[in-house]
Amino acid sequence: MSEALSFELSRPDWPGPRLPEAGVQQPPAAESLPAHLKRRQAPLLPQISEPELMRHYGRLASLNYSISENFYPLGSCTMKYNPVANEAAAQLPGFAYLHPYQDESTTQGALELMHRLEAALCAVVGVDRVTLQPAAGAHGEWTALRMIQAYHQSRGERRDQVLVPDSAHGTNPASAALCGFQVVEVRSGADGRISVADLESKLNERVAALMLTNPNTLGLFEREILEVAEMVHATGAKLYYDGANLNALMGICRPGDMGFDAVHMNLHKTFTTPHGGGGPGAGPVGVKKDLEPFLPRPTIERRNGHYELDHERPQSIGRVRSFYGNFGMLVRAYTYILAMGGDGLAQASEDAVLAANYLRGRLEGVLDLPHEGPCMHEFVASARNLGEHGIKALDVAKGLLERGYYAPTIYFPLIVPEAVMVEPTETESKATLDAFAEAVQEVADLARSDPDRLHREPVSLPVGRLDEVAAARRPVLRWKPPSETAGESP
Amino acid sequence: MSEALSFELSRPDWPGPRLPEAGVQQPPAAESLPAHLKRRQAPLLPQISEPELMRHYGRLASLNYSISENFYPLGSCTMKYNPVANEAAAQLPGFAYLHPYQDESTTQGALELMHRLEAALCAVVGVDRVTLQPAAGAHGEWTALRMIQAYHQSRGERRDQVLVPDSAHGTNPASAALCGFQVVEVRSGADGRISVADLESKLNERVAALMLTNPNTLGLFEREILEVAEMVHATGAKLYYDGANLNALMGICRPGDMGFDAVHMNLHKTFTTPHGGGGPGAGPVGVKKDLEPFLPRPTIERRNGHYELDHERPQSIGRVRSFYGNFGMLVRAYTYILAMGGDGLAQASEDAVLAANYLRGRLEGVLDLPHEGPCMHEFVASARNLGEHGIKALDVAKGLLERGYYAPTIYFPLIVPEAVMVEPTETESKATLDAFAEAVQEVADLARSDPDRLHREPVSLPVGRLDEVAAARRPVLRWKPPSETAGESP
Amino acid sequence: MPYLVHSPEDRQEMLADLGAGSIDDLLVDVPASLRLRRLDLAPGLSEMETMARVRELAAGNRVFDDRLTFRGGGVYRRFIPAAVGAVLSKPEFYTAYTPYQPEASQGTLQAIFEFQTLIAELTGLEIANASLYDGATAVAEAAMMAVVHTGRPEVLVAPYLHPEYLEVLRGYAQGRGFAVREGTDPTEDTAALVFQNPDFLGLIADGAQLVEVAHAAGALAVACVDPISLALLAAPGEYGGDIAVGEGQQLGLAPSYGGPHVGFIACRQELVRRLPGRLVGEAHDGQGRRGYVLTLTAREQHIRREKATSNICTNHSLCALAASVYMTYMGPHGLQHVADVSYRRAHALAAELAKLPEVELLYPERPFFNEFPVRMKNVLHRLRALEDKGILGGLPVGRWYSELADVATFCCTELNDPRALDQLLEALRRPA
Amino acid sequence: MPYLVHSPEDRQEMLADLGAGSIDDLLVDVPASLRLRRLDLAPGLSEMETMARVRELAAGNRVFDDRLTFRGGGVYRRFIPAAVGAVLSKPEFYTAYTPYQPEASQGTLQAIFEFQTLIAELTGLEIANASLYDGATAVAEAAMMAVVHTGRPEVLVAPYLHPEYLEVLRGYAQGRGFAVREGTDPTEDTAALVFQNPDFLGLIADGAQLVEVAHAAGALAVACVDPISLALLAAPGEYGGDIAVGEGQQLGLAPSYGGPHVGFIACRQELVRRLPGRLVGEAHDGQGRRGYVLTLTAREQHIRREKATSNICTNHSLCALAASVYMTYMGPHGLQHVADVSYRRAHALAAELAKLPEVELLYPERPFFNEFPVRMKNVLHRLRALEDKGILGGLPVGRWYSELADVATFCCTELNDPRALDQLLEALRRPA
Ligand SMILES: Cc1ncc(COP(=O)(O)O)c(C=O)c1O
Ligand SMILES: Cc1ncc(COP(=O)(O)O)c(C=O)c1O
Repeated sequence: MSEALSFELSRPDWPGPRLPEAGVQQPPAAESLPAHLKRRQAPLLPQISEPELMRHYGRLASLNYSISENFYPLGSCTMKYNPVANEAAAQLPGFAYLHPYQDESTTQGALELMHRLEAALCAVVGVDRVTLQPAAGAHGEWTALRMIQAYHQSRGERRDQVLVPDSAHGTNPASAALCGFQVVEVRSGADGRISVADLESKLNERVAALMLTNPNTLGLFEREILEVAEMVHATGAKLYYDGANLNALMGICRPGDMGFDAVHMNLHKTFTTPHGGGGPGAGPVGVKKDLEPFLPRPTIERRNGHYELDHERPQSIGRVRSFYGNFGMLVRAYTYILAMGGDGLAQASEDAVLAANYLRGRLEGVLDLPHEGPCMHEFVASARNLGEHGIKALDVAKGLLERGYYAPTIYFPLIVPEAVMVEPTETESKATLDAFAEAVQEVADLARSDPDRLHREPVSLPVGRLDEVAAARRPVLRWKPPSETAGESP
Repeated sequence: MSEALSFELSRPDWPGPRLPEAGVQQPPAAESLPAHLKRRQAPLLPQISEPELMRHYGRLASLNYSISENFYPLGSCTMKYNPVANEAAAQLPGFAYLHPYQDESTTQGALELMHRLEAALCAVVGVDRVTLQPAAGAHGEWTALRMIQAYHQSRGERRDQVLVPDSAHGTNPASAALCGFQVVEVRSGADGRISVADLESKLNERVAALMLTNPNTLGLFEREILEVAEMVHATGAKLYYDGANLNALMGICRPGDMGFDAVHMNLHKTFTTPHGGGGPGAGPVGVKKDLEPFLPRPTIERRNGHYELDHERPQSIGRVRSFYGNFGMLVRAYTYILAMGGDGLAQASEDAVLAANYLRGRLEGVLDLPHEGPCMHEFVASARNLGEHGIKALDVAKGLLERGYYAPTIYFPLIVPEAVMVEPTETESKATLDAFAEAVQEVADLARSDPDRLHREPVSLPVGRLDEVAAARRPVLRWKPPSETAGESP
Repeated sequence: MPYLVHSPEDRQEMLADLGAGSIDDLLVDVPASLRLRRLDLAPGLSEMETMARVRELAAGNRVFDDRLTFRGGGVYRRFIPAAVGAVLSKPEFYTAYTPYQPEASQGTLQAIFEFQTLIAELTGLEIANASLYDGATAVAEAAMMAVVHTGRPEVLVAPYLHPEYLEVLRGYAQGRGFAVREGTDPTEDTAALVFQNPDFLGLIADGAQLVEVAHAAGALAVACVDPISLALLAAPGEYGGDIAVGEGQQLGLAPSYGGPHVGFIACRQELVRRLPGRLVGEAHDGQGRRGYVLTLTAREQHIRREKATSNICTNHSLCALAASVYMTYMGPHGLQHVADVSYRRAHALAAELAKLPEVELLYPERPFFNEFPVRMKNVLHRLRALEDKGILGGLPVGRWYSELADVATFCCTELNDPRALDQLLEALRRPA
Repeated sequence: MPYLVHSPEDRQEMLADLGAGSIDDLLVDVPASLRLRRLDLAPGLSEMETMARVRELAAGNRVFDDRLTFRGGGVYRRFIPAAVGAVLSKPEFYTAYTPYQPEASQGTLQAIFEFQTLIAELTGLEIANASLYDGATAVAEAAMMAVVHTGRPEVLVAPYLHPEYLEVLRGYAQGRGFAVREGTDPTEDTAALVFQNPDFLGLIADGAQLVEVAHAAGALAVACVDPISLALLAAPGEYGGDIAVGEGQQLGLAPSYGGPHVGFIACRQELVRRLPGRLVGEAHDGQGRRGYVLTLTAREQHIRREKATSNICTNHSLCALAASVYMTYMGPHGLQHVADVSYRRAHALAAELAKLPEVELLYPERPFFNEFPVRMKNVLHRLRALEDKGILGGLPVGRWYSELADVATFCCTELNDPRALDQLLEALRRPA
């Protein structure tokens, strides 16, 4: 099944929707605007009716796999159930229609919610303050590095390097570079943890921070985290926590206690705000006392029973986006935390770890498991063992799509060849985990019995494998009216 | 793709959802209820978590065809676009949480809406008053016949027969019978209209009413409706209008002007309230002055600027269901009428008629068209022409399902062999109508080239053709715990 | 125009294709004398203006806080899990028609099959149908089943069946031609003894005893039940009832000023072919895959026409879906918990109300579930006073029963937290 | 517990399967000194109690009637068609991840492809990306594109760029290491001239002239635009702009106290490989079927790591979807109508305000779109007085510009009907 582009459904003489008239004497812009400021040619937006519009998006929606219908074990992304109550909460008129520039006396409910959310997040990760401004994880990374940068500068130090493990997510080095730092890579050891020796060799007074994920992107807990923290701090550098994997730790242990100075959280992972096909998310950042002065402004303060926005923060790095953060996502996350409570969050992380280990066990012998368990909330397997049949991680992924499952994250982390990164989360039933394990087995069997057929999968999805190379060689990034494209086509 | 039953996903030790505690001293029912009044065995409801529940219903939903994704030309059912604004309107807390037994002074908005809706419906069908109580079309038929029955009784007449054309929908005779009337069938002529001669022969002082649909179920306008009305009235009988086909007439002509004394409307057809997979709908009934005293109570009256429920109606047939009707559907229908206005409704009917005739034209030569056009908002074709290849209307229907279209109504009306009843409605684009016509052509071609393959279709839906005969012979109407069913299985 | 799809050009093309000059050429069968010049309604509005107008009407209603609503009488405020709304808002469910084509309707069909099972389990009877309009018409349908099944001319109704249900039943009886008598003394003319449990006042009937009386006279026993109460109270199937009917509003549906809600009906196996309305059954395809279909349609109007068991066609499928989601969300433990909280709070409230001056329980000795009748001086005045304090107090039942002119029934659910109870009592203590 | 799925038995089975006695056996890598006894947060609540608490917080906010909201400053109340909410509430859209697996994500991918086209059309530029966080970060990303592209060390900002956008830009500049200077006089060090149009005060800039100045100095021209205004105002592509960015909140998104909204960025073809974030392109499968994929990923962090054009990963896809639905609903005529109604009402309001005592237009001669600055005595006091009458008046801009201490910007949209304008004027006439 396929669906035409909205532009292809368009008819030139479609009049458009019924809308209210201006009802005032003033002449239309067409008559009163100076000619040189006027638009010359109307944009080619589609001209279709509401029934066609709804049918169009209804069909597009049906082309997606999503948590609502499919197990979505996308490693590192924590695709857990998104509570429907959260959506109802965010849509309450008292939140949805609030203008960011209203007087604080009229937004006390919103400010209280943010203040309470900050407190809850502080408790979960073990920090002193949290900024809710960052829009996503990467934005949080950058925000934290900016604070660390400002901290060092405030102490008259110019530290221009940031250490990043070779297993790190791409946003880590990218955020560091965006912040003007030189990125120095730290190797992982054979056990999948950061090599303390290599770290030692790269730590010096030029280093502003070490960025770590714990559990790391292999789903393994950094056993020597306390030693690592001590080493880093000994050189005056800061320790940064990439919170993408926080779903493994709630109520079990806290980054703050491990010695991390700054911690970002992905509310769209650990705290169930939906991913929306690629956002919006929210990436709050928590910090210890000594980084607090550098928090983005405004902060939210409670002063004699009243909540207010504090803009007077002389050492602040300034705001990192407009207004106060992705408030709608903050409402969802706070609603989730209220419902779960401390006990619930702890059980969630325990269940996430249990599910990952259980599924890992079920896949032993089916795929390669390059590192020893136990794992935390996710694990990285390798399709290496199917290589002799010409089967790659990509083929395994496509085979799983064919069987009704979204695919695990593949080819990440980079240090594992043919990586297949599986994160089941705590909200998938044992029955689902078992069925998924069988599907992987089926794919592995097919890899041996009929690799060609596997190479052709998926066959029952809206499209088969798409030629991404050709797509990148001659990129077509937008629809163009037939006339314009005519010339271009090969 | 298939989905397990919720009962099959159940686990005996699932604790159930978190709920508030009583917080009062009183002992639980288990301790304080007299033993003989207590339930002995807890019902076997499924025990599953919210994520599993949402996944379950998410998958079930994906097994359906629906207007939102598929053209749904189900004749006589007016499957037109259901405006999303209507849903938003019905969900407004001011409507959704209103208790039916609140004092009228606190429900003026609801009463005003119903009063205005009544007035609008009166204008559309040309009657004096409308009751909004009936829950669906059949309920409206029965309500109208009860009024007609009461009317005759009030005049000391016992009329015990109701005339129904052989082309009528099954609910017509069923409603008449349920009302204690003897049903007498009136034949249709070769032109697909009611046979005036046959009608004449069956009209006498025992006849309470003639039930008609106009356009009739063949989608043809009863040209001689004025003569028919005169004949019926001449014998003292009443003329009843089945409003299922009203979508053909808005702004074009009015049943009231044709001489109909009672008129039911399907708000879930003509006025876009969604069908919900089989309801809820709403079947208001409009009547002329002389039937007004018999309207169900309460009626809604406007007295010195104030709306009230009038229960004091001595001749009323009494209420026909609890409370005041399917209020939530009334809100949707009124919202639709506000948006469309008189001009919009008229255009809607014109477009419905145009679309039906256009599609009928496209199908000429593809299927049999037993009656001459033009048709009104729908038309009845016949698969008779494919009979020689062993293909029936049922096979055409299944072939269309295979091609992504819901099937037309088949085998109704009964007077057309291998009937295929097509109602495109006004909300399907020309492009969709053309594509559908091509799909029918494709099916007809397949009927000739490879009838066996067509007999096997659909092949790409969740299930293939289901054995309904076997299902009816040994009906399994509910899930039973394995233990209980074990014994039964053949 | 909103919701229309054809551009002027599209219309021209289609007309041209038909060789028609204008729409009039397609309306030749309509007598000229009938053609309207214009439809006499206000012109259409933009969605923005439409919604503004509708919001204005909604604002013309006063909604009481759910915590402070103590009025029932057949419609109750209860907690509705967000899951219910999320499922009902799926267009694949709400924009589909009755599932005539099973291969393209498995979602709806399986959901109905689950509903039938849930209602059968709840009532303790073998079979339930796909839904009826509401509790009132469900009672009428059950009565007619009994009349046909027994061939007897009267239906007996025990005291305090919901007065509106009784009124609807009388209407069906008049049409269909059988008698309705009030009492609990069946004769050989009695087709069925119909009783509500808990009754309209909230009092629990001894179902077993009523069933015995009915059966002794060869009549069927029809119980009209509160689905939530069945988590605690003996189920009709447990005490020998033949047919159970009821109103499903409490299973995940908003009051919505009285509708749409959903009627349900369940019965013993042997009565299945007398059931009204849709029934979904299991079936299999050529590959042995399990599926669901509409079945036993030989009972229905589209097949049997005047000989059908009922005239119902469109039922309340989407409301039944809400009930299924609700019952599945709750499960046996959740439903029992909700019922028990309601029960205990109602009893706590009754105990406190009884202590108030000029207030007394109408039947201090009789067991009730979560609703009970209270006699209080100037009940109407006091209820109005409560409204001024934002409290929707009990339901005054005098309008239906002259002998209960100063009586109101109060109910409690999981929404009426202890603080809400105190607010009510406080307000009744200090009328101001 | 809410949202968890394992029964105690499930957990036991899984542990047993692993040969683990308890969860602790799986947490052996966590140093004992780090293990928490308990997570110090209140115990969880039922959904009913959770929602009651959340509703309480929502009730702690005051929402002004949309008709009577005249405050903008980057966030505007506008009519949002119900279609937007209906599409965004589809779980297939909102519970999917970034479309890494194209075969199972065509819905999201095609929707993004349509968004890219819509933004390109609106801005009159060749290419747009899949979305950015918001207008502020979009400005910063554009500035960084220019710095990299030109290799020049400073970015020049014309007056009255949204003060929060400017603050964010300064932060990115400090981190990345380039200068931000205010003015309109580019030098050979200037990578880009950034200007907002209409500017923060609502005044329309002469884009063509600013672009000329920028290009004359070899700098890029970056326009920060109001998407609704582009239905009427010259598009960046029309006057030679190199990059256009902006905030998409007005395209179907609620104010939501400032977020989530959506940033957009579009540019000329030759800059495409410098674009930050996701890009979707057309592709074909083995059978020649058309589909869509994430493409030109060699710009992105997951491939290029520290050499990526940006660090952005998760963007604001669902908000972009809202914008697509909105623009598709409106079409060119609808969008132009909305813009024109806003324009005319704002001009009507300006004309009337100018007549009030102690009120004057700050720039009576300069053209504006639907927002404009007004100088009024004790502006804060008068705005507070409006709030008491349920009116959210203009935005006082003194907090950002000392020279504008007594100035407020007022805006109008299609929601501020003529009667609403009268109510505002009336309220300003009779302060009480
Ligand atoms: C380990 C890790 N770090 C950082 C990120 C970036 O987070 P976001 O996509 O919210 O910017 C991700 C997201 O995939 C991640 O998995
Ligand atoms: C011609 C006709 N009459 C009556 C009805 C019954 O209407 P309802 O299903 O609303 O009871 C229908 C519905 O299919 C119909 O098509």
